[in-house]
Amino acid sequence: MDPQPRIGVYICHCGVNIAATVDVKAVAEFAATLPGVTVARDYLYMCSDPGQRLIQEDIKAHNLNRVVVASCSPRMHEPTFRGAGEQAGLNPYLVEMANIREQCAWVHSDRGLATDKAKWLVASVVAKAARLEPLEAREVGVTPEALVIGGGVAGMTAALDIAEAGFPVYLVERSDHLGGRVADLNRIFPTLERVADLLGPLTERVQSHPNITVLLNTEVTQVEGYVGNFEVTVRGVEEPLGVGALVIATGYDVFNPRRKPELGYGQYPNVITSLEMEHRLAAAEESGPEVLAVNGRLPKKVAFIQCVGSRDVQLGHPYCSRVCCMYTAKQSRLVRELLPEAEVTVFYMDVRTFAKGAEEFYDEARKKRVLYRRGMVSEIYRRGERVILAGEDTLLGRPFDFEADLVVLAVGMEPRADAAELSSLLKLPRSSDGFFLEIHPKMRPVDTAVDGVFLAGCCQGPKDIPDTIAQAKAAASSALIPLLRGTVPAESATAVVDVEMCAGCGMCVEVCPYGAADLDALWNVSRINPVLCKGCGACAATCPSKAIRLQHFTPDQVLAQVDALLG
Amino acid sequence: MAEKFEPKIVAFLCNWCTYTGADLAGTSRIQYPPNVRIIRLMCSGSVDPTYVLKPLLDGVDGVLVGGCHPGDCHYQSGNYKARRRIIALKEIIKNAGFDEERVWLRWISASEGQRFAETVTKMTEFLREKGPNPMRQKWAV
Amino acid sequence: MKTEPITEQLELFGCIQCGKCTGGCPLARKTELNIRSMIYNMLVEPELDVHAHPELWDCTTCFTCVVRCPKDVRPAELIISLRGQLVESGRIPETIGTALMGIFRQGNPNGMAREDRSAWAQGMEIKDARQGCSVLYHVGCIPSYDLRVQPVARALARALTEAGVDFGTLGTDENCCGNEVRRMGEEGLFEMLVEENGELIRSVGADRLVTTSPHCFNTFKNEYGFDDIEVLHYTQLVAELIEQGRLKFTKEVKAKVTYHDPCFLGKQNGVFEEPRAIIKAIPGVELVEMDRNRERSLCCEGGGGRMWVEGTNKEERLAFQRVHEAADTGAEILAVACPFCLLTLVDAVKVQGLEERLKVMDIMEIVNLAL
Amino acid sequence: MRTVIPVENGDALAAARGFLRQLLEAGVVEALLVPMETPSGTITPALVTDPDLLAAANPFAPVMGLNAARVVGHVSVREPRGKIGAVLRSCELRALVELVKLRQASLDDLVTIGVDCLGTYDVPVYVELHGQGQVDMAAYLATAQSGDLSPVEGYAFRDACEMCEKPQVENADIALELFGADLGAGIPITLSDELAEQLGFAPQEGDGRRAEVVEKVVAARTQVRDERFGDIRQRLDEEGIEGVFAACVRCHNCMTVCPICYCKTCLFKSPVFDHEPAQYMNWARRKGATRLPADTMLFHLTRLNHMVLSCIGCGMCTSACPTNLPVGRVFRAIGQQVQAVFEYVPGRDVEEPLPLVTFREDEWMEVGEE
Repeated sequence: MDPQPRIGVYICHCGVNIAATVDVKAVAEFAATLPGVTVARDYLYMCSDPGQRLIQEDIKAHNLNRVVVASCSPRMHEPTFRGAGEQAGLNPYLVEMANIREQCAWVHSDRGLATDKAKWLVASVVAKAARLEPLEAREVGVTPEALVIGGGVAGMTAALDIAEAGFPVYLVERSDHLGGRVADLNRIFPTLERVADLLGPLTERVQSHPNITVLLNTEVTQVEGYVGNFEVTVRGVEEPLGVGALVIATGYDVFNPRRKPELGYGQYPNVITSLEMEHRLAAAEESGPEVLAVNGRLPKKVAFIQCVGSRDVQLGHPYCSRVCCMYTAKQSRLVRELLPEAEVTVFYMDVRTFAKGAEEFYDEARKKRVLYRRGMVSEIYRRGERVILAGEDTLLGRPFDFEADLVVLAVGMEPRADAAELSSLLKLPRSSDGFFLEIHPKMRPVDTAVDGVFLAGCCQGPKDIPDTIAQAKAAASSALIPLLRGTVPAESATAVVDVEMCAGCGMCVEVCPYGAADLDALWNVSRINPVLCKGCGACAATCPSKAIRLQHFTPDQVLAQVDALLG
Repeated sequence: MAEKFEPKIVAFLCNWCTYTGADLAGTSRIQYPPNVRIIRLMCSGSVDPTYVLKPLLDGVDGVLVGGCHPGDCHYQSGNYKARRRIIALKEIIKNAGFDEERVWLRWISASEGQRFAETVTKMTEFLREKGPNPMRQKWAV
Repeated sequence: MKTEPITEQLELFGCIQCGKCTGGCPLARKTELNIRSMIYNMLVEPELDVHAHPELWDCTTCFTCVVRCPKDVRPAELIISLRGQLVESGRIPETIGTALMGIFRQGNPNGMAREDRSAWAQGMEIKDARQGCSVLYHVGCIPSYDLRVQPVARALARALTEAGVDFGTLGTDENCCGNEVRRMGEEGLFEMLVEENGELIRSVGADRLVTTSPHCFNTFKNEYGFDDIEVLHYTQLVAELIEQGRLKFTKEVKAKVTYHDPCFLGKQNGVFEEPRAIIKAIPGVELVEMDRNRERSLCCEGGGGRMWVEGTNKEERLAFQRVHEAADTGAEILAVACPFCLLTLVDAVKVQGLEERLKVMDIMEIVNLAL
Repeated sequence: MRTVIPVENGDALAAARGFLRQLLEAGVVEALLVPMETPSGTITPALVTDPDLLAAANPFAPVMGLNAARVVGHVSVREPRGKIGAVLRSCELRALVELVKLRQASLDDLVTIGVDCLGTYDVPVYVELHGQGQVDMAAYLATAQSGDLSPVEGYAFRDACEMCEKPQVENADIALELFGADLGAGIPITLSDELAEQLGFAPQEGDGRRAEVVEKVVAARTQVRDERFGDIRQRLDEEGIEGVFAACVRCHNCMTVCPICYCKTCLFKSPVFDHEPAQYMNWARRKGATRLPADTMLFHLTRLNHMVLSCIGCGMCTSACPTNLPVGRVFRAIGQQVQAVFEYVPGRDVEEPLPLVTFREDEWMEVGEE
């Protein structure tokens, strides 16, 4: 490391994006006067090939040991410029950016003030750059095995894909059988195939696959480690299992409609859940429609009520459960077939049929004279052997008191009651509705905040079987990345301990969310495991003597930045 | 007064939420006063009290610390730790004779570009009203 | 009237028009009142002629719509807000005007003299709460003046005394709580009452405030911001006294009793079990439930100012339907825990010719028989 | 168990020495950390293993040259070692609790012997009094009975002692409870039944005036404290901390003697604050002048942030200040406010987590959301 900083500063016009508001030439001239700056230039597009070449040539010609690019947000082009520096032989961490586009040109209109601000932003980053230290890009090895939690459709699919790619997989299932919630169903929409016909072969393949170890009646009790090298303790298995990646496929709980007492579930034999209806429909296939009788009579009027436990802010379930519209279409249609004399009415607020073939299936249901009435049922009470559904037909704008013999509540999904336990075990964040949180709902729907842990199926949010399987396959392929690669990149800007200064107070151990800080029993000083450290800096901010520093954001760097902002 | 007083604000923003929120204000072209100068940190939980104290003693008029909303920290709980640390810091400087209202802690998410711009605008106006940090004139600190 | 300010203020944009509000609204079945459709009007029309909607006065503010709404829209608040517009314009039913004037001048909706407010307690020694007490008993307007309800207040005072509760009242300085005032749309008068009553009640320094009426209970509990005073409905306090063994029954009441949940106690504040616990504790009593109980109790049509305005359909009263539901259980006594319910249901029993079969009593009156 | 150490000939000090000797001889501890009279007349803590040397021990010595919790750390923080007893006054016990939380001391195999504190002198004052033969232990100890704690006429106790509202021992394994007692007759102590049995004590009640006398002392001290806090707060409001600490020479003595400041090297002595000459020039230009040594107020304010939640008010900082700055008053006055915010009482309980390394998700929900 050269003791004297030789800094090159590059002010980007970004076409007119920056140059229209900021006097880039003036900023470059100013930058040239800053301590440690060897060369300062402005250029039309720094991120273009010629722009990057300009930097690379300067590094060689002027023997630069730091580079500052003043352009857009580092969240945009930091990798670009670090890469450019690296190609010219500079440690990538010696390249730093000043954000004069998003933070300056685009948010201010006064050219004088914007130029002035750009100068100080550059000065601040130059001051930091002068104190930068090179960091190592790091990789760690990976245990080439995976573990899947949950033996439902999602878990089995993910396990199978990973196993097929040639890696051993442990499939941990809490109950005594595979199949999950789907095993509770009879027929699936929109094909009306029997679940048993689909689930049977899948289960069979999982159970007989040489790469899959099925662990029934077990549960994960502890997870230690990090991407590439997790140590998973499973109750019932003696040794902790070493794996490189985890897939969470723990599924959901079915909403219990007793939480909506106004619907009379549990009070009237006429009111049942859709899952109970599924069982009756299965039984009816075996023994005839008599199993649908209520109070000893076959129902003449059957009502389905949608969105029970879903789309309900008061329950903390603001979401749509995504399957109820379709299974209601399926069940109502099957009832029409089993009881041709019966009137079947579905009460809904919106019908959502987005899956492939779903709208067509819904059309079929209506053609079979399932009547859809828009308007939710507010409460249910008794009238003789029947029940009254009190609600409003919102299209007619009239309240109704609808008499029915049998009412099916389309109960939705909710996070598993034990989701919090797994969440704290894995430090896996959950969204406000309680489902496990993906990193980004659109762009990274199977990744979690914990590297190497991926989500599949309804533990991440309600979904139907095709979506579950698609996500399980996505989770499996994401989990395969570290396994196939054999190594994983580790954060370079980690916290480091100066053991000479550390007094061993252990506050860093308390505040580290990743268990990366640990006290060395022999020397009574803190040690940071760089593989676990994510570089958040909580330890460094807590350490009073700064025996721990977060690299790339050290106190002298930050304080120099502060000082330079003031001129 | 010959010249209108313009406050200087130093902002320590977490990389994942507030810094990204500030970027969004930029890409959305939401205008705000140029009085704020941003320093990017990885997490509000890494803001050391000294980082806030140093500019205040040097005469900066306001310090803004921006982090993710509770529950949303990229590092799980950095913002909760920041909250306690800043509350302690503000109580200390208030009792040491400083104007603790010059230090603002705000949760601003990556999607709240508008809120970031509004926060800077409000803070700038608030500090204009308040006047310069007396430390601008004090060399004996 | 412009719709936008109210739409904004009440965040009606959250409404998804599911119809649960109107679907559960007991008035929607017998009058033009359709709150879901009213919200839709507010959302899509820039103007609303509030004077063209006499059914706005039909709402009893039972809050079924609020309780049922899956999107946390508070439909009944729209009605209250629109009534506010009517109050401001001065074009309100005459009887509502008289009730509000009575409260403004005499502190009670019936316009009775302030100095007669403690007449209910004649012959009883009730402490002035300002001498210091742990429980402040807010009697309420109807129990103070109405001859049919006064015995409820007396029974409660007797029970509290027997249980050794250190309680007092504000005597003739007690004032209307304002619960109905707010629901009739007179926000200004309500705020004045909150301020005056709040100050007076806080000055007593009692730990607990107990009310006869669920209506007073509701506003004190949810709208006064009493942080350091625990607000109780009397059924909560009495159930506690029985549970602690401080209130003991010495006599039997041989009767089959059914209980009608008042909207402001039950669905609005979740007090379902305490009244039932009291009834079950009375020796000799058998409690039978109506089908529509607890969350699904049918409104008696006495709330939200409806004690002072007939509404657009006075022929089919909900109370009529309710007393038949009660009689069908085979109960001899229909127990209530609210002065309004007591009056509306007593009246309904007479009109429906059920006097021989069914007697309407406040829970406190039954307790009194057993003490 | 509550009992009494018998005192002969009215010599409580001798009785206390005898008791300490008993602890060593009975094998309760292998060594005792106790204030010792040096041949030159000063007092220093020492780790004593020879019972005979305890003839020089003075657990009541009215002087405080350092907060002994620091040295308890030296002898306790790492294994292996034997079982040690430490004689500590109340503020030292509180500091020890904080140091245990900071892992700078350990309670394992440590027997704390707490002594009610009747007030202490600064070292130079004590040396002067001793030189003049004015240190009268019997007279000093006699003040415990009434609670009218008073220094030798014409002298004053340390500032921190004058406003110490927690002079009584709490949370010690063995508590020498001087307040309210006629120490000429016996020294009331509280200790575990197990220890009492080992030492051959049977339960014996004192005359029970301790609570009453403690209350009286605390009331008087609290009054002084509040007056002094009032004064210092007014000064801080008017002059700012830079005014109150204007004479600071940044010697770091306050930090060196502080029992809570446990860092091996202070951040302010590290290269982070080792600036380039050009930097000083830049600062001088910025404001027209810059104070040297630089970062003086930053040092005090940073130190406040690092330790004030744990400040137990021993006042060693004031005692050690070469320019007589009211460091302790400032830190305690500020500490009182900050500790109240977190409902934290330093020195109360080793199980109570340090406020800045813990949090609750649902606290201060309004902060940050404006």
